[in-house]
Amino acid sequence: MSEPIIHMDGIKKHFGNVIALNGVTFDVRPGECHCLLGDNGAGKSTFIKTMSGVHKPTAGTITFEGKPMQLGSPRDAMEAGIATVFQDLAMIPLMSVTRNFFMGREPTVGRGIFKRFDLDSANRICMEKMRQMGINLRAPDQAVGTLSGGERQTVAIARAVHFGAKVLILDEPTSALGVRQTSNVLATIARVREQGVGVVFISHNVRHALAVGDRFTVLNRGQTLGTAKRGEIEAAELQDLMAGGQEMASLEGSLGGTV
Amino acid sequence: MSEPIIHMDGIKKHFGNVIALNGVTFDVRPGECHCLLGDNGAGKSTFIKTMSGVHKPTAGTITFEGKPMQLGSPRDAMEAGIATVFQDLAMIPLMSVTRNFFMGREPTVGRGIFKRFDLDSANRICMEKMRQMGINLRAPDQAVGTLSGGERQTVAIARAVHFGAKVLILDEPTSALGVRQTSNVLATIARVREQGVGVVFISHNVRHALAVGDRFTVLNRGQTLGTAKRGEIEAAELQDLMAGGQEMASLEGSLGGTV
Amino acid sequence: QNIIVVAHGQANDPFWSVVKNGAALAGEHTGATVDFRTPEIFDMVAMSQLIDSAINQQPDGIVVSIPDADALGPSIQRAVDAGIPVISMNAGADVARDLGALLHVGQSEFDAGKAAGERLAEMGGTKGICVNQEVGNVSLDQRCAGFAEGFGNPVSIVPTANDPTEVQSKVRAALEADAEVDTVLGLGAALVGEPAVAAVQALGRDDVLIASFDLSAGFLQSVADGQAAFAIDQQQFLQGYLPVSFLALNATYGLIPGGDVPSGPNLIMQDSAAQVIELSAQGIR
Amino acid sequence: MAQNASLSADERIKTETLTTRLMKRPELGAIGGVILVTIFFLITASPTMFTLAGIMNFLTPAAQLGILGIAAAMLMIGGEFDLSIGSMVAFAGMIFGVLVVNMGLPLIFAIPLTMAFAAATGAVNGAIVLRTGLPSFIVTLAFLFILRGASLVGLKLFTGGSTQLRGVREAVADDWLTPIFSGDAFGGAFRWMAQQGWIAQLNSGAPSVPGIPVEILWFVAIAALATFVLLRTPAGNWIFATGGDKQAASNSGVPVRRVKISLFMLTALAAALVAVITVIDTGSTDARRGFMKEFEAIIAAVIGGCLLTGGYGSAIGAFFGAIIFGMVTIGLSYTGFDQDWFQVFLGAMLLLAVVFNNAIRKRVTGER
Amino acid sequence: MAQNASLSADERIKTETLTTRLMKRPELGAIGGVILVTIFFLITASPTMFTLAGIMNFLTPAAQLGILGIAAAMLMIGGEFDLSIGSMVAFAGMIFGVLVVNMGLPLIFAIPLTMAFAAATGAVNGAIVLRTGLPSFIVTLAFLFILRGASLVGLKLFTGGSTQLRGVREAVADDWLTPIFSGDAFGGAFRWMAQQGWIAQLNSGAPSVPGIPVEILWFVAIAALATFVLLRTPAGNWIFATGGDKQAASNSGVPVRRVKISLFMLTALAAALVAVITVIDTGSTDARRGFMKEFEAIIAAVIGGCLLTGGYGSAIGAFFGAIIFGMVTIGLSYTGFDQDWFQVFLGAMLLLAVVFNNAIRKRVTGER
Ligand SMILES: Nc1ncnc2c1ncn2[C@@H]1O[C@H](COP(=O)(O)OP(=O)(O)OP(=O)(O)O)[C@@H](O)[C@H]1O
Ligand SMILES: Nc1ncnc2c1ncn2[C@@H]1O[C@H](COP(=O)(O)OP(=O)(O)OP(=O)(O)O)[C@@H](O)[C@H]1O
Ligand SMILES: [Mg+2]
Ligand SMILES: [Mg+2]
Repeated sequence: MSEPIIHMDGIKKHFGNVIALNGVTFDVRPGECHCLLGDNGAGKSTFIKTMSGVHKPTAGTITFEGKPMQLGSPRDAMEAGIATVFQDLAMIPLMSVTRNFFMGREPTVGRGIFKRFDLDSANRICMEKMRQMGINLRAPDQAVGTLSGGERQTVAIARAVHFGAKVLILDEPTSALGVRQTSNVLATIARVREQGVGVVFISHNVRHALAVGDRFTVLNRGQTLGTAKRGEIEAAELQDLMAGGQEMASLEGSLGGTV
Repeated sequence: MSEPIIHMDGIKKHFGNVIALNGVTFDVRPGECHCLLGDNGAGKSTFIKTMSGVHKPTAGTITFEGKPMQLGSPRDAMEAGIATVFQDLAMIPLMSVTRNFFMGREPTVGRGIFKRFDLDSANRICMEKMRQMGINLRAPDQAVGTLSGGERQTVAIARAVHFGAKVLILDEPTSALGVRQTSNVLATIARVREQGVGVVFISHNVRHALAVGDRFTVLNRGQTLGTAKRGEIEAAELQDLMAGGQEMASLEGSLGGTV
Repeated sequence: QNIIVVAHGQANDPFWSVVKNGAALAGEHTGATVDFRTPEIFDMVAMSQLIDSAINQQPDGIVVSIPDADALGPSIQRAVDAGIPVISMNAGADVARDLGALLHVGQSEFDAGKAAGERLAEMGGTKGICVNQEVGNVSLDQRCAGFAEGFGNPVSIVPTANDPTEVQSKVRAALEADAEVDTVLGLGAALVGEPAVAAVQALGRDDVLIASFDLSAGFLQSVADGQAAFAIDQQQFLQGYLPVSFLALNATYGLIPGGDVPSGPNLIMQDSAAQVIELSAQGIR
Repeated sequence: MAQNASLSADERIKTETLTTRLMKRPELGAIGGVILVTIFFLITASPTMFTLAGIMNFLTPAAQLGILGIAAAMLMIGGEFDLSIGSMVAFAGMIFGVLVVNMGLPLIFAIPLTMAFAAATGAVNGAIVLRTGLPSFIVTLAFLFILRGASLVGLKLFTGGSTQLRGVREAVADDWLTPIFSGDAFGGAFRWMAQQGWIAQLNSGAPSVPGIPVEILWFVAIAALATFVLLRTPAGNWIFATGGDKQAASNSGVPVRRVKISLFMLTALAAALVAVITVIDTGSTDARRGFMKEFEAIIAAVIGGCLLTGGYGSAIGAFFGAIIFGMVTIGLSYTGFDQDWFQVFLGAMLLLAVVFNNAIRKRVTGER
Repeated sequence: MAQNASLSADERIKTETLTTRLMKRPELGAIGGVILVTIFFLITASPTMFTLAGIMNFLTPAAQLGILGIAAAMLMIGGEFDLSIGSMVAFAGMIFGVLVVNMGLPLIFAIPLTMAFAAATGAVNGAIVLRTGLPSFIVTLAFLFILRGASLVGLKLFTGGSTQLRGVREAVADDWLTPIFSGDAFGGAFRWMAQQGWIAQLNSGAPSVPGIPVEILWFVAIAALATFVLLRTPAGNWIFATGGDKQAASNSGVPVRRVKISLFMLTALAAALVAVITVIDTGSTDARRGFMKEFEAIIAAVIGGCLLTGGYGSAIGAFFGAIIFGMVTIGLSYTGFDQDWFQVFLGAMLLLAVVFNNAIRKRVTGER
């Protein structure tokens, strides 16, 4: 099997007196989709934030393509080739869809002091990408704050995918999406994986995870419970692990085993 | 069948030149769970916001327990007995979990000028309710802004349920929840429905909707596509309606029919 | 010896910086240490608190200006009760004795304004404006009031901010809006007098009389060149120098003059302006 | 609190020391600055600064500023600004002076009338902000100018042309309410202490400190009350919520409009109280009173840790913020530094105090 | 834009008129206020206000304020304040004066040196804000005091005791750069127009308007440039993003720190430019230059629609905001109103202009 693109070893993260991560080891290989699963508050988002340069880990090492790496800021991570869809989406509500889409990586026309933000083509690309994801926007200059929850999430996903990367991190990307948009996103994951991108996919939906995942790592209370390969593990078993081993409410039966 | 608690008739809502709702009719009866389904951007959140007093409808009438009603503010709706979990949760990030939980309806001790916010019992109740939903908080004075996505959503749900109501509106309440928390929320819906509360439940997950819904109304592009009773409609058919009738990405097969 | 001066104008006000220079020089000459303190803005409450803080330090003498006797009276009396000799300067000639001050060095702002008004009327002014860069500062308001009385003709007040460009525009506006205005009195030479001259020059009018309180080198130059009528000098250097020297002498030998010392007013006209430009540029006049 | 015991069982939290817990509270954030400034002046200033008289001397302006600062802090926590409080000090002072001197009303009528005027203006401020949806910054700025101008016009009208109204002290000298709003409290106790030789005496035999200036008592009482309201009452919760996110608060059932209007009335009332206290104390009022106090009040609140964006801060913070500001402004006159350097020092000290606060808090709480 | 055609096919949007589309732009929000104020003065003021000379007269202070206001607006959009720009005008003026008068440097060296000083101070401001995480309000407030004090000390040092440094006009009279920073542009054209009788002449035969004051040209150029940067460049996008949500912007790869530091440098540079222009124009500088300009700049930005919380606003808005402010302050001198009422009018006019702006925009865009 190929070498991991990024390898995180023994990552700890403390916020004041709160211990959010207590030694997590994780890696992603090119062309695989590695699912990060776990209960609410397990530390998944915190973990991928250390991976994308938002948080500095309290302890632990990050190795990127075989070399140790220090991520000073999300921009560093981006430049190294790590694209992330954060759970809170990292959008500016007052700004337009296009401006959010290209935030930090604006296309330009002209040269020298006449170099300017190429809004026309940016608008076009943005509308197009959104349509591909199954969202027909009214106008590219609508403020993101007035979009619906799912529309907003789609902007964030389309943005991360559009710019390409070696590692694509998706933190619960389908949580607010409709059925059509969800299947588009899952199809997109499958597509980029084919292109050799390593995907980190966080979800609470076992079915989504099983549909695209190659490996599954489960976090619980800031620690790794273990990693399984595709085919080695059953849906029910995985679901049990994700619930942190605690018993579930009685309704479960009527839900047919998988929530 | 019993009279509807709340009946919304021909609701339209325009934002400037954007037409978000274009004539939606909807009602909730006591003791039923009425699911509101639809594609991203269909207008579900906008609709329930007019129902809970956040938006004034551009046109249309609201009848509450047989009497026409004008909702001036969310507080009016609350006092009438409408409790809502908004998609954006309506939480203040800088404030503690307990303070958010009781925001607007603080328990007090003492009397006259010595009447004060009963923080001790508020903390106790809050921790207890969160535990019931499957979340073990570290401390009730943690700022909501530092909670994980699912923890935060659970606070909003627990709050709405705790204060009781005649109508409980839940806008994608399970989107960020883990499997255990989801089954708790669905069980909670079933429980309050038993108590005669009318529940409006918005979800993109057909399985969740079918698990607890009694009736299903589908919105598309600001208009009602129709209402179906439980048992009258198949999962696949419902899913098709929710996608707005548009074709889905090819991955569908591997997802086993329901996303 | 330690002498504390508490004044109501700020250290960066050109007028008061001259007072401060005077006090500092007196300190050098007599060997006393001089602390010069002012509130950051015209504020009687803050000033009374500064006097209190001076009293707490038990100096050998306090020099105060008294623009509001009611507000500062109790603090000054407390100083007197505490046995600290007090001399007032600049403002407060009428109340200094009653409050227990030994004497007063200065001129009445009202009288100075009146003298200027009388002189401008004599020179042929018929309708005037008084350009006030700090409306509500009682000493400045008194200058305008005195001017109105001495001038005898209609006077209106033009309130402005502390900004030369704005003053220039406003003076110009006032002159254009009412062509009968032929007299401009500024309450500060650098802040108002100079921009007023510039405004009149830009309008191309040579029939406008311009006078200003206090001195600045630029304004004196205009007086010397005949573009402005005169500057009103109250020799505020003396208001800083004399009280400090008096208090130092008082502390050493128990000497004190028997009466108030009038430091002005002193109108500087075209003939004498050139001589004081250099001193003004050094912060002495 | 009750649940601490059960919590320490959670392996996901480290135990923290009492100091850490205390320093985390925004109320106590500004204490570090007070300590730093005190040490600075202990070293550089004349020792008379920290005699009883000296302390009263710098606490008096701090108290007057602090009353405004605490109100401004509450309003800022609620998400708005009031730039008109400085002008309100002048305006309310003018109203009060006229009521007392020109109309000869006793304080029992004059003070409530002044307060009513102020509260009404505050309510108008608030109503305009809510009705138009404009930022309060610009609305109250308009009132900054309007009230300041109205004070000038009013004073000229009632004094026949002067911008200074005098004679308040004589007018209220015999009023039984005067001691509550002016002068020094506990005079008897202080005279007795002076006779015992516990505190210094003047030549006249009177104690060097005639008592505790009443504004200091008001200041402490208001700080305590405001802290109680903010932290221990539903209203306090509403204020934080309103400032934190207006929309979310309103969606959760907080009566946002009522909260905001009340806060605007509160700042106006605080300004009127300061006006009454200072006008009786000085016996006069003029058109410049309270000039720039709106900014100093905001400065005190911000030094004390309030966020300009609303939703975060404390009354105790503003309390210490005002003390820091008062100590620095008056304190420099106890040092030998040249007045020309005053502003440089003021700026540097403020910056130092705030940076120090911050550094301490971060270090203690382990934020990064 | 290109996609409008395809969009009108969507049944979920109503068609909107051109006016609606224009009024929606924040850039044009403040135009309503300018019109209102103009109408007010057309009715009440002496007709000389709207002669060519009169317009130049109120545009000159508006332009000086506007240069600061546009910079302040950009910084506010980026989520920060700079309260030190007023003091920076005095400080940079002092540096410039000393370089030109005391050191006799030609403008080609003196101006870049002054700018470099200012930019460095701005960078320090920004670095402290970023390093400590303190609100910029408090950090730049400290610099407000520090720079103001430093100007006083510096002036006294270099003039030997005076607070005014003069002789700048003489020192730069023959410099080839002077016409770019001072005086009136297009003098020839105006003289020619006066000869043709198109514009009024003075008694001396010179045109009543000798040209367009260069600050007005600077003002217009800066407004155009700032608008271009904000709306049409990546940097503009970064500024909006940084002010809208620092965390989200940084997570999306915007170099937040670099943006903020640059903006602090920009405001300092704007202040230095105003300092150079006014110092050459008046021929002198003093310790009170730029007093309160930081607030007026913020006022202009807010009138122009900037949000104090950042992330929203426009340079054109600040442009019109400065014009409104300039017209109102100067315009009242053209009216017959008793000038005691000045501040009342100023406040009322500001409020009216902003309310009017807002009402128009809401009405046109159909917001509720
Ligand atoms: N800045 C912070 N300060 C204090 N505690 C924090 C902070 N950020 C996160 N936490 C805590 O760390 C824990 C892990 O949070 P995280 O967001 O990583 O969970 P998650 O696994 O993403 O959960 P979810 O599935 O609900 O999104 C949570 O209990 C949260 O309360
Ligand atoms: N304030 C607003 N201004 C302009 N358009 C708005 C506003 N609020 C909502 N919209 C638009 O109205 C449409 C309906 O939005 P709504 O939030 O109701 O969708 P939704 O059905 O809840 O979608 P989702 O499932 O993604 O949450 C969206 O296309 C959105 O862009
Ligand atoms: Mg998460
Ligand atoms: Mg929604």
